[in-house]
Amino acid sequence: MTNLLMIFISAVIVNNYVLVNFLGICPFVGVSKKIAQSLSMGMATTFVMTLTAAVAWLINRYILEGLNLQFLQTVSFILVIASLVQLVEMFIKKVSKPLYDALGIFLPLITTNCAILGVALFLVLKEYNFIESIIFGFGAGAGFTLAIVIMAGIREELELADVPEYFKGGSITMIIAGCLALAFMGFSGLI
Amino acid sequence: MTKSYRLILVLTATAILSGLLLSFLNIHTLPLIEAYQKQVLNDALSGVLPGSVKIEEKIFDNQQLYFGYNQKQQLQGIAFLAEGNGFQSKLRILVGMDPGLSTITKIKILEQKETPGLGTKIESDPSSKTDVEWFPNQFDKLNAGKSLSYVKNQKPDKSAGEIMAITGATISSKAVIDIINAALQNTRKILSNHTDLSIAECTDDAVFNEEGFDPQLLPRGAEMIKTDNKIFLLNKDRQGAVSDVSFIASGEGFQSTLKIVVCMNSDFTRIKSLEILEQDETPGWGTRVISDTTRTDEQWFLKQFQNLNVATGTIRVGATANRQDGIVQTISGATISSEAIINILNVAIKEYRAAYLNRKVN
Amino acid sequence: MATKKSYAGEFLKGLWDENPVLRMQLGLCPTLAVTNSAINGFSMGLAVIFTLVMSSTIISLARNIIPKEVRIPTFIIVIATFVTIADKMLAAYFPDISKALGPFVPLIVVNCIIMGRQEAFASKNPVGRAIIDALGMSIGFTITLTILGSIRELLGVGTIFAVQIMPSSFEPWMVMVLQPGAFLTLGLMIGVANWINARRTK
Amino acid sequence: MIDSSLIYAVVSMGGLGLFFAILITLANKKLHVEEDPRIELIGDLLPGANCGSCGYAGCANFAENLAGGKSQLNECPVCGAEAAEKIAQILGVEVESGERQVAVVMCQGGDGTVKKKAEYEGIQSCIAATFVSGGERACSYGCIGYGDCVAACPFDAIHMNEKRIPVVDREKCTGCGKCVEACPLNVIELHPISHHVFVLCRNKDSGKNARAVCSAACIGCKICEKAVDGIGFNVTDNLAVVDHKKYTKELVLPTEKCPTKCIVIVGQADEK
Repeated sequence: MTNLLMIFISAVIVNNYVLVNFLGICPFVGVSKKIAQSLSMGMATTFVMTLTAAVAWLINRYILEGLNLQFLQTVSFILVIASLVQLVEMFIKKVSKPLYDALGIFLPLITTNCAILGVALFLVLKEYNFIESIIFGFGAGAGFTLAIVIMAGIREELELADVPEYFKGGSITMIIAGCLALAFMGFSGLI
Repeated sequence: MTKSYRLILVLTATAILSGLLLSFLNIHTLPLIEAYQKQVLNDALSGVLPGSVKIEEKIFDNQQLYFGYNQKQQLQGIAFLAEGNGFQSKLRILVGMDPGLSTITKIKILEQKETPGLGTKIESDPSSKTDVEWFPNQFDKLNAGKSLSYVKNQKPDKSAGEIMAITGATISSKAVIDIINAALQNTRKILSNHTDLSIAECTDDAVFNEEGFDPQLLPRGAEMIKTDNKIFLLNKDRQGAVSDVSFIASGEGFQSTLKIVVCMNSDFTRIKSLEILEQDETPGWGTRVISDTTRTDEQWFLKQFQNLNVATGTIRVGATANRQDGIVQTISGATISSEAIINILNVAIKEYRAAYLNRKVN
Repeated sequence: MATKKSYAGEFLKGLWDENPVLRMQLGLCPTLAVTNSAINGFSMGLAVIFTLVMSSTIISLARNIIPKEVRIPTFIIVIATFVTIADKMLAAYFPDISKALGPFVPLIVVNCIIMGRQEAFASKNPVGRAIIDALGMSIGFTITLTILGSIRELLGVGTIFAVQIMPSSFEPWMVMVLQPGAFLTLGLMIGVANWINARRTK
Repeated sequence: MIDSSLIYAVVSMGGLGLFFAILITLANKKLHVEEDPRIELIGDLLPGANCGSCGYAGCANFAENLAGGKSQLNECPVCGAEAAEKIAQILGVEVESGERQVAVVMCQGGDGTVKKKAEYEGIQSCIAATFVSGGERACSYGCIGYGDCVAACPFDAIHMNEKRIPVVDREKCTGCGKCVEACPLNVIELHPISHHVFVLCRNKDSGKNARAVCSAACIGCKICEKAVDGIGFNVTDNLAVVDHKKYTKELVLPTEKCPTKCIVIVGQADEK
């Protein structure tokens, strides 16, 4: 139990996906203009990450390790992630329009989010078991959500600030992310 | 409908082609990658086990141990991998030690991703003008009799197993020490559980001949002394301390004279290993003392003596063997040969112990 | 295409006007993660050049065969295949670089530059243009990464490509080679690029 | 060993590919949802990298917003000029049918015209000033004057004049509505480009109070209403508003008759 908690805290804070591991930066910069939107993005990412963690673990255990095909890791993971996300998106779109508007629209954006493949590759690297993998996937998603919502909060306030013209947009976002990363460095060594 | 077929066909074909291509690639690159990894490990091993020309890898309880031998097949050192968490990354450290596991020969940090510029100094410190590898080099010839520890702002005492922590990276420094301490403890445990390993510490029987020892074949670091007309071969560790003492015990067996090389620890309380140099016992029966073909482990009889506690003074015979109490089992069908060996040992150990412990130390 | 650009124009746009990192802000993850030294940035750039050019070629050739519905899975398999090739080749022939880049080589798969160029360009243009475009984009990426890596290495360690530049009295700014340094430097670089661009157009 | 790994690789990759291809094909048939066909057309032209730089949830979502007229093409930093042109064409068909809209600043109360109630030295932004009792200008309906609309304009079509009142360049303005959103007091409105006559004031206070704070305020005197016989000008809540449906060029312009000169002709009659 403590082990699972450790994995979770490590994924959320200590090894925060965005600010420490530099994964999922593109949506972090892109979809962090409004808190509500970034929260939806974070939730959709968390969903896909958890799903990916489960599926990637199964594939790795029963296909790749079983048949000694570790070299197909990247290809098979990404194939499954891309297809699965596409299917889930189609499904949500058909079944529930409100849910699609809230979460579904973010799904295609997530396929090419390196944080997702990162989860799959990291859980193999760290040799987690099935439960640990799912907790890790969920924690990584939660960490992503945390980072992107903090960023969106800052950027909403930033609307009022007098930012030099050329530094508006991506530039100032990066600089703020640098400050956030500096803060998150304080967590390193916690676990 | 044709469109659906095309859809399925394209995706499947792409996947198959990809699998095929990557398989070929894998077949081509895998040996290269493995060779490189082996190369890295070998380089590190010869770094931490200087003087070894042959390194054997053995796995015990999932722990890999590396035994380094010189040209004469004598054990020069033992290396093991120490793994654990550093400040923010996993550390893998290869630790080379003397055969007695009392002194660290050298360490090599194989893997670390600590804070650049601070924690990375455990591997190399580019800011140092004199020695960029001052931190790992501190472990050279470090006494590991006690647990390692670190000091700050004062000169570390090598003989007490102290090293200087890195300023600004105390946690990384401490992690290195903790990881090595834990792995060392584990390795010692493994070696004492697998007593067949400790045979390696003792001098190989190739050194012994009819007269006793052949001075030409003495291993490095070994010393031959003669006191009270008894010849001893002393193996020393790198600190010069005697790590084991070997001598030849001889006496009458069932129908022949037995010569046994006995290797003991330096205070004569424990037998490290036995080698039968000469015997001519009843074939099939008495010869079971060296090779019992009725058992899967043909050497079981002699192995009982490895790590046998003889502090009480005598080896006794019992129904069940017990190393701690100095009890061994005899071989059924070769009871007399077995008991002869035990008697020879009891007499020899007593004599040699007295001679050795009362020797004049110059 | 409304107006066909010359091949040179197709190539040059990747270097500045549509520079993936500075202007379009794509492919930021590897940009930030591996640029703690100039050589790492440069090597990552080379891996991206290889992957992008190869996958653009294949996808441009196969652009009329791939049905729209499965285009993302198909593209991504092609990309992943080449990334794995690059990864294994690095591990086999340049193990030191492979070690430094760590798990970020497989992550080139999801580098949005590559997927983006496939969707936006290679799947709609003939092979020649696709290759030129891929070359321009990935070289632009490589140059940016190398510059970013050099700045961080210079300020963080005092060297560029492991050659000592700063005087020995220089106290390295440790933070530059850490995560915050990556964000800060890239943020400032984007700002400066905006400024240069604004001056050029004026 | 080598052979078997080759076969396993091909079989497992092929199997995965086949499995998902069939699923996607099925899903494509069963789960198809009808959409505005332009969304797909635009989606094809967008980069499709789903990078999120536009601030929308991926290219498809951005295309949907574009088609719905909720967003602007220039929000996508990745989109090349060529693709942009094409998308503009697709969207353009729709826009042409309506009339081009341009922004109009409904206030003339610049420095010297409107009274100052205080010195304001806070953040130079209208929205910030609204939190600090509305900046330094005494009129609580009119322009605050810190140019949030100028900053918001993606087309460089709006600028501050010397009296710190924004002026719209009707040539450049695309009617995107960014400035309308940016203005905390809704001083800017979108109007068809053919509309030229406006009452440039939003002050609903009584004539006396309005005149007390601004010399260019509408005082609700109804002179304009009388001048055109009530066709085209309506005064409600002490504020005159042009009714563009009824107002035609043939009618006499009451601009000259307005005591505070707040009825203004904006732009040229031959504009398109």
